[in-house]
Amino acid sequence: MITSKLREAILCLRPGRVTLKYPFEPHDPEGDFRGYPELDADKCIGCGGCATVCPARAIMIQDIDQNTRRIVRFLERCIYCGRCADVCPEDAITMTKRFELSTDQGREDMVAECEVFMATCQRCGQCYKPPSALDKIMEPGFRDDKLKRGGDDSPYEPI
Amino acid sequence: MTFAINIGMALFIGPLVAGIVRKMVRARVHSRQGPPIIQPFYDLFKLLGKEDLESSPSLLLRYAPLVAFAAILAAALLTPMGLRPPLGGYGDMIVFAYLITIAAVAVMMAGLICASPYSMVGASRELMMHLVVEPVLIICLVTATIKSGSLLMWDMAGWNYVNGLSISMVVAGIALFLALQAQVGKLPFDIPEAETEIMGGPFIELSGPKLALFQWAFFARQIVYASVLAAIFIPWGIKFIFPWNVAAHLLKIIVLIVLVGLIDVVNPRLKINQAMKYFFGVIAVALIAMVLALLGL
Amino acid sequence: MNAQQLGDSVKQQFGDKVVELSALGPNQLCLTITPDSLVSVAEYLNKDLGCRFVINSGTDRRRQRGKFLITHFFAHDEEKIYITLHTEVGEDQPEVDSITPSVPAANWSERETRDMVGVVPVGHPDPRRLVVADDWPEDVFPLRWDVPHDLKPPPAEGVAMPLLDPPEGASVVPIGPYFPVLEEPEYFRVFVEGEEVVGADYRGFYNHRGIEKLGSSALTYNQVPFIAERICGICGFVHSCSYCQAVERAAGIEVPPRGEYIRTIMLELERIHSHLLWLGIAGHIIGFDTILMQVWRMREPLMWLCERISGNRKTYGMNLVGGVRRDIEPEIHDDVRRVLTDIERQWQELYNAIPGDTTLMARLQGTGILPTEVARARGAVGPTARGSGLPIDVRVDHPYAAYDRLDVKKRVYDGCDNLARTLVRLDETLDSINIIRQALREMPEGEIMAQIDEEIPAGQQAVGSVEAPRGEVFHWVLTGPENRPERWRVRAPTYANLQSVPPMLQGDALADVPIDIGSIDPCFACTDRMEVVDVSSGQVRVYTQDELLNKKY
Amino acid sequence: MSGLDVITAALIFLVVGAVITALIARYRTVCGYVASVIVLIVSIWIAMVAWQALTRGPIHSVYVIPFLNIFLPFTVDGLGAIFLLITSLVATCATLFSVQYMSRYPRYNLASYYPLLLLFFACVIGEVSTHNMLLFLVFWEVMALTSWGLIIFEKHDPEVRRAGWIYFVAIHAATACILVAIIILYLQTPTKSFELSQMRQVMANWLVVSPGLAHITLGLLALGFATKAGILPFGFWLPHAHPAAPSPFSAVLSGLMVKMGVHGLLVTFVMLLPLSSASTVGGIVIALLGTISIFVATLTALQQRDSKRLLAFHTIGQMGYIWLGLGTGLALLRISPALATVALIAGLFHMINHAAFKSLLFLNAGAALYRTGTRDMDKAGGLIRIMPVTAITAIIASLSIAGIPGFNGFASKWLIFASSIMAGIKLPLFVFLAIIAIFISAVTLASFMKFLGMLFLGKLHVGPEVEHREVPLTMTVSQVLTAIPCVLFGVLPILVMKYLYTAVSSTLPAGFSPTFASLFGRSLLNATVSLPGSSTPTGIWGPLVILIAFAGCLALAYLISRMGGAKTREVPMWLCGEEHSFEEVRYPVHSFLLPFNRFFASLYPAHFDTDVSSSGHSDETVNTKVRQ
Repeated sequence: MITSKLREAILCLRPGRVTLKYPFEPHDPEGDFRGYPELDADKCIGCGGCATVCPARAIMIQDIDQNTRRIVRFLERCIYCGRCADVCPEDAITMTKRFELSTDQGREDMVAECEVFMATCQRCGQCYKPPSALDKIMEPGFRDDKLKRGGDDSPYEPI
Repeated sequence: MTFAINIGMALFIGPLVAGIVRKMVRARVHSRQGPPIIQPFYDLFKLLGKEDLESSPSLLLRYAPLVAFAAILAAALLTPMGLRPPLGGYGDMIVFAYLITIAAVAVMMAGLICASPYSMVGASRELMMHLVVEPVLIICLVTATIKSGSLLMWDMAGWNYVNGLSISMVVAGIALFLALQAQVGKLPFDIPEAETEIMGGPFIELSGPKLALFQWAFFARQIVYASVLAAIFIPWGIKFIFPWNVAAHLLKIIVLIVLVGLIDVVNPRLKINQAMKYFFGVIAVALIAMVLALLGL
Repeated sequence: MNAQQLGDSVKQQFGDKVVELSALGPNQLCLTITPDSLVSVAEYLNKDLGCRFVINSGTDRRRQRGKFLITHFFAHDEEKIYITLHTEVGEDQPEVDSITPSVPAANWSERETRDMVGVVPVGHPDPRRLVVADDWPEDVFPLRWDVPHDLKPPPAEGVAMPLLDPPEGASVVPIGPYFPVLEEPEYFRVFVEGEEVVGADYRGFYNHRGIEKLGSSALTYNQVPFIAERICGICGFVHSCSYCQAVERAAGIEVPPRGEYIRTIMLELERIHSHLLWLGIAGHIIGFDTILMQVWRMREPLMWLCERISGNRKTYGMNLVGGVRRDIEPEIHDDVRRVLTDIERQWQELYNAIPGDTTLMARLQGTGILPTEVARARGAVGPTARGSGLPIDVRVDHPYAAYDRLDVKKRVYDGCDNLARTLVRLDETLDSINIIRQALREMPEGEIMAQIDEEIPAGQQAVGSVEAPRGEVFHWVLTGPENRPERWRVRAPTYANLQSVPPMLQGDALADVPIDIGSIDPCFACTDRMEVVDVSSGQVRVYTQDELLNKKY
Repeated sequence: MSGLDVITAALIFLVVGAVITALIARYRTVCGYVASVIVLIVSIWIAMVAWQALTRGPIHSVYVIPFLNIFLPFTVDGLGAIFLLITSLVATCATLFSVQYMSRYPRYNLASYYPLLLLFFACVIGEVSTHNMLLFLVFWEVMALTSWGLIIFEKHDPEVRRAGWIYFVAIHAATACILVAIIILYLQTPTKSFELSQMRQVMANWLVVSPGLAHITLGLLALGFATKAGILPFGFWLPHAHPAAPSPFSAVLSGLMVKMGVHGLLVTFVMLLPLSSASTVGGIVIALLGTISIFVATLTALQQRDSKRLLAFHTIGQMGYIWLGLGTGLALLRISPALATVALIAGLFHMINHAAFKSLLFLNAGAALYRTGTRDMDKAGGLIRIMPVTAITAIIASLSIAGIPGFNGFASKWLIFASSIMAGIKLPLFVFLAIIAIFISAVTLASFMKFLGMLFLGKLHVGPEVEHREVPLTMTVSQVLTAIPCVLFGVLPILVMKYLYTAVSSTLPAGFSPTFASLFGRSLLNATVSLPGSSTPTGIWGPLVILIAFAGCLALAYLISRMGGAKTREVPMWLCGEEHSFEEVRYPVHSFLLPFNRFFASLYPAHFDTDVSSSGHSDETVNTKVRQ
C-alpha cells in the first residue's frame, strides 16, 4: 500500500510543472501543422478542384457572370484537412500555422471571399488534374451548395 | 482578542490553507501550475455575488447554510487555538461535539429539503459518514478526559502539556488523524459530495451565497478539526508566550492540513460501505487508546 | 475452413432457402436467403457454428429492385470469416422476422433498422423506438432514398419514449443525459434501493448526426474518410481506416505495403492514446484526479508526435481510399522511438504501482461484473469482451493493414470485472509500443498511395473492420453510382458494448455506476451516428443569457 | 390546602369527571372539551401541590373513606412531585389534542375513551403520591386495566387486538412480579404493614441476615418495573402497544406511563433499599440494561417506515438513557455521593425532557396521521408546506430528542454523558456505556433526520384526498404547549436542575449530597459540574452564552450572505436534463440508511421486529402480496 503510493508520488513529482501559462506564454505548433488555409488569389485559376474535394463542403464556387468566378470559403466549417492545398494545381492554397481563429464577431468574420477573373473560360474542368478518379469534378463548371433533395420525384419539398 | 484570533483563524486561515494545499500540494502532484493561493477567496466572493437559484424554496433551506456556518464558528470559539478558547468557560467537549454535529445536520437538512435524488443520496451518505466518524472524535476526547479528569478542552491540552505524552494519547492522536481525512471531507472520504457520482450530493441544488457559506464553513471546519488534534494531542508549544503560541499552533495545523492534502491527492474515492468498514477499524484503534488510558498508560 | 466451404455447409443445411452464395475471397462470405428462413439460418450460424452477431443493416433498394435489402452480419472469429446474410423484403409488406429472441445481440440493431428504414422486425421482444428523436414523425424513415438528408420535421410536444418504471420500493437516479463523468449525452435510468442498483434502463442516441445518410447522399468516396474520422473524437482513425478498407476491398484496390505499415503505426499510436485517455478518465471517475493529470501528461508527447507526423494532434486526416496522405519520414523515427520509450517507462512504473494500491483495487476489483456468457450473448467486443474471457481481437482474427506481418498478442483476462478490463488495456498499451517499434523496423520503402485510374463500379460490396481501442469497428460499403456509396453501414464498438452495461450494473453500488459505464470506455458519439439533422444547414444561434432564461424547457 | 386531602380531591374530581364524560359521550366534541377542562383543572391543582412539595417539603395526609373506615395514606414527596408535574403537562396536552383528533373514529363510542383516560390519570396521580404499597398496587393494577382498554380502543382492527393482548399479558406478568415481592416483604414486616418505611427496615435486616432473599425481592421488583418502563429485553410489548393506541394516548403512554416504571425503580432502589453494596450492583445492572435498550432499540428504529412505530422504538431507546443515568447514580451512591447526585439528577432530567418531547412527537405524528390518514412515511411527505405549526414543533421535538444544544434533550444528555464518563474513571465499565450512548445519540439524530426529512421536509407529497391545511386549533395549541418546555428547559436547564436537586437530595439520606452550589455553581446561566477535589470545573454547559455566540455567528453569516447582493430566482430541480415525475425520483424511506442498516443487520435480534409489513427489509414480502 505505502510503497505503491510512494511509487505513484515519485512518478508524479519527477516531471515537475509541465503546464504552460498558455495565453501569456504562446506555444507554437509543430512543422507540418495544418492551420488556417490561406488562399493566394493571385495564383488561383478558379478551377474548382478545392471545392470538389472539400469534405466539409466549406468552399463554394459561384459564377457571377461570364468573366468572374467567386470563391467563397466558409471557414467556420473548415476541418483543416488540407485536401484543398493537396489538389490545388497552382499551389495557391497553403496551410499556415495559425490556429487561434475563434472570433466574437459573428459568422461573417469566418467567411473569406475572392473573385477570380476567368477571361473566356469554357468551364470544361480540364485545368484541374484530379489526383485519382475518385476526386474528379462532379459538376464541371459550376458548383454551389444546393444539393438535390432526394431526387426529382421525391415527395418532400425543399426547405 | 482571543475571539478575534479564533474567528480569524477559522474564517481567513481556513481558505488560505486550502489555497496553499491546492497550489503547493495538489497542483504540484498533478504536475501543473495550479490556481493562485488566494483563489478560494476569489471563489467565495464570486459565489457570494452570484444568482441564488432555488429549486425548492423553503425557509429551512435558506437558513441551513447560515446554521452550518454559525455552528462551525461557534465550535471554533470553543476550540483551543494556541490560546485559551474565548468561550472555553461556557462549553466543554460534549458541547463542542454537538456543535460540530449541528453543522453536519445542516448539510443533511439542505440535502433532504432539496429532495433531488442526488441530494438525498448525498444526505444519506453524509449521515452514515457522520455516524462512523464522529465516534472516533468522541472516543479520543474521552481518552483525554480520562487522563486529565476534565471535560474542558483547554484543561486537557494543559494537562497533556504538563504531564507529557502518554501511550494512550499517542494512539488516540493517531486514531484522530486517521479520522481527520473524513472529518474535513477529503478523498478518499469525500463520499457525500462525490462529484463524479452524485454531482455534489447535498449541494447539488445550492448556488450563490448558500454554496459560498457552506464552502466557507467547510474551510473553517478544516481548521477546527485540525486544531483539536493539534492542541490536545500534540500539545507542543501551547505554553509559549503570545504570539509564539499562536504561531506554533498555526504551524501545526498547516502541517496537518498539508498532510491531509497529500493523502487526498493519492487516493481514489472509496464506497460508503468500504469507508464504514475502515472507520470501524479506526474506532477500534481509538477504543484501544481508551482502554490504555483506563489502565493508566 | 474458408469462406467457400462455410458457404457450402450452410447450403447443405438449408438447400433451396439459400438463393445466392458467393465468397468474396477466402475471408468473406455473402449469402442471400429467403425471408422465411432468416431465423433458422441466423440461429444455425450463431448457435451451431458459433458465429458472433455483428450488426444488421437495412438498405432501401426500391429504385433498383423494388425491395428492401436487410443484411445481417456475422463473424466467425476462429476461421477469420465475415458472413453477410442478405434478405430481401417487398416494399408492400416491409416486415422481417426478428432474430432477437434467439440472437439477443441483435436487439438494438433490429430496432435501429426499423426506425431508419421502416422494416419491422416481427416478434421483437422490445418494440420501442431506439435511435430517432422522441418527436420524430412515425411515418418518416430517414434512410429511405426519397427522404432528403436535411429534412427537418416540425417539433412535437408531449411525446416521450416509454421507459421502464422502477420496481416496487426502488427509486430512479438519473445518470445523464448531462452528467459530469459522461462527457456525452446518454441517459441511464438507474433504479436504486439504498445504494444498491436493482435495475437500469437506457435511452441514448441524443446526438444523431446523420453521418450514414450524408455518406450515401451528399459526399463522394474521398470525402467520406474525413466525416468517418469524425464519427469519434478519440478513435477517429479507425473509422476512416475501416471505411477505406471496405471501399478498397469492394473496388479491388491494392494499398501499397508502406501505406499499410503507416496505417498500422497510426492505429497503434491511436490505441496508446486512447488507453492513456481512458485510464485518466477512469481515474477521474473514481475520484483519483492525480491519475487523470499524470496519465494525460504522459499522453501529451504522444499528441505532439501525432501532430508532427500527421499535422494534427487528433483527427489525423491521413486516410484516403487507396492509402495514406503523409509518409512517416525517417527523421521522425527517432522522435517516435523516444516518445514511446518515455511512455513505456512511466507506464511500467504505473503498472507496477497499481496492484499494491489497495484503495484503487477496492474500487476496481469485483465491481461491474460481466460474466463471460452474458458478454458473449450481448455481443461484447474489444477489452470489454477480453476482460470477460472472450478471446476476440480483430487484429488477429481478421487481419488487416500490416497486422498479418506483425507480432500481435491477444490479451485475455477472465476476471470479468472492472479490474480485468483495466488490465487488458494496460497490457495492450505496452503491446502497442512494441508493435510500433517492430513496424518502424520492418517498414518497406515505396509508395504510400495506390494509383486509382478508374471509377469504382456500382453494386460492389465489402466489409472493413478494425480493432479500435474499444473493440471491433465494423464498416460495410455497398458501392453506388455518382462516385459515392449507395449504403455505408457503421457499427462502432460501443454500440455492442453498451448493451452489456445494464447487466453489469445489477447489484452494484450506486457509486460503482459511473466506473461501470466508464469501464467499457463508452464512446457515445460513435454510437449515435445517424439522424437526419443536417450538419450543413443546421442553424446556429447565439443566445444571450436572458434569452436562455426565458426559454421554456 | 386544608380540609379535604389534596390528592383525594383531585382523584375524586377525576372519577366524577369520568362518570360525566361517560354520560355525555354521545356529544363527541362537548365531551372532549369537558374532559379537557376537568383535566386542566386537576393539572393546575396537582402542579400547585407538587410545587408546594418541592419548595416546602413532603406533604403527608390520610384520607378516610366515609362509612367504610378505610385509610388512604398519601405522601407527596420530592420525587412524586416531579412525576406530578410531568403528569399535569402530558395529561393536559393529550386530552386537549384528543378533542378534535377523536373525530377520526366516528364509528367508535367515546364512552370507552374519555372516562378511561380520566381514570388513568387518576391512577397515575394516586400511584406517585403514596408510600403505602397496597394502595400503590391497587392504583398500579387499575392503571394497567384502563391503559389496556385505551390501547384496544380500535377494537375492530385485529392488529390492535393482538397488540392489546401482548400488552395485557406483559403488564400482568410485571404486576405479578411486583405483587409477589411486596407480599414477601409484607409478610416479613413485624406489624404486617404495607408502609414503605417498614419495608425498608425489613430490607436493611435482610441485607445482613439473608442477602439472597433481598436480592430475589429486588430482582422481582426491578423486573416488574423494567417491563413497565419498556426496558429491553422485557419491553417487547412497547413497539406493539404504542402505535396501536390512538395518537394522544400514545403520547400519554410514552410520555407518562412508562415513567411509572422509573418511579417504581427509584422507589425500590432509593427508598426501599438502604445504602449498600446491593445498590452498586443494582446500579450497574440497571445501567447495562439501559445501554442495551439504547443500542438495540435505536438501531431497530432506523429501519422503521411507520412513523409511530419508529417513535415507539425511540421510547425504548430514550428510556435506556434514563436508566443509564439512574443506574450510574445508583452505582456511585457508595463511591462518590457528588457524582451520584449528578447522575440521578441527569436521569430524572432526561425523564422530564423525554416526557415533553416524546409526547410532542406522538402528537406530531398523530397530527400527520389525522391529516394524511397514513403512518407510512413513504406515502406522505413535505407536510411543512401545509402544516407549518406541526412541522416546526416536530422539528423542535426532533432536535430535542436528538440532543441538539439549545434544546432540552441536550442538557439532560450532556449531564448523563458527563456523569457516566466521569464515573468511568472510578468504574471503567461506565466509559464504554457512555461511548455507546454518545454514538447512539448520533444514530438518534440520523433516525430523526429521516423522520423529519421524509414526513415534514422536502416536496409536498400526499394522497389526492388530503386537505391542504393545518390541523385544528386544539391540536396546534397542545403541540405548541408541549414544545415550550422543550425550548425553555434547553435554554435554562439550571432552573430545572435546582428542583431536581431538591427532589433527589430529599429522597437520599440527609447530608448525603453536596450542596447545590458546590455541584453546579451559583450562576443561573451556566450549568457547571464541579466534582469535589478538582480545582477547575469538570464540565460546563452555558446555554445562554453559547446560544448568544451562536446567534452572533448566525448574524455574521447572514451579513456575509447578503454581502454580494445576490438575487434569488426559482428554477426547476436539476435531474440531468431528462424529465422525471417527482414520484419516480423520490428517494424512499427505507433506502435512506440501507447501507448502514445492512452493516448492522447482524446485530439485530431478527424476531424482535415481528411486524414485517413495516420494516425495511420486507419489500419482497410486500411485492408478493401485491402480485397475489
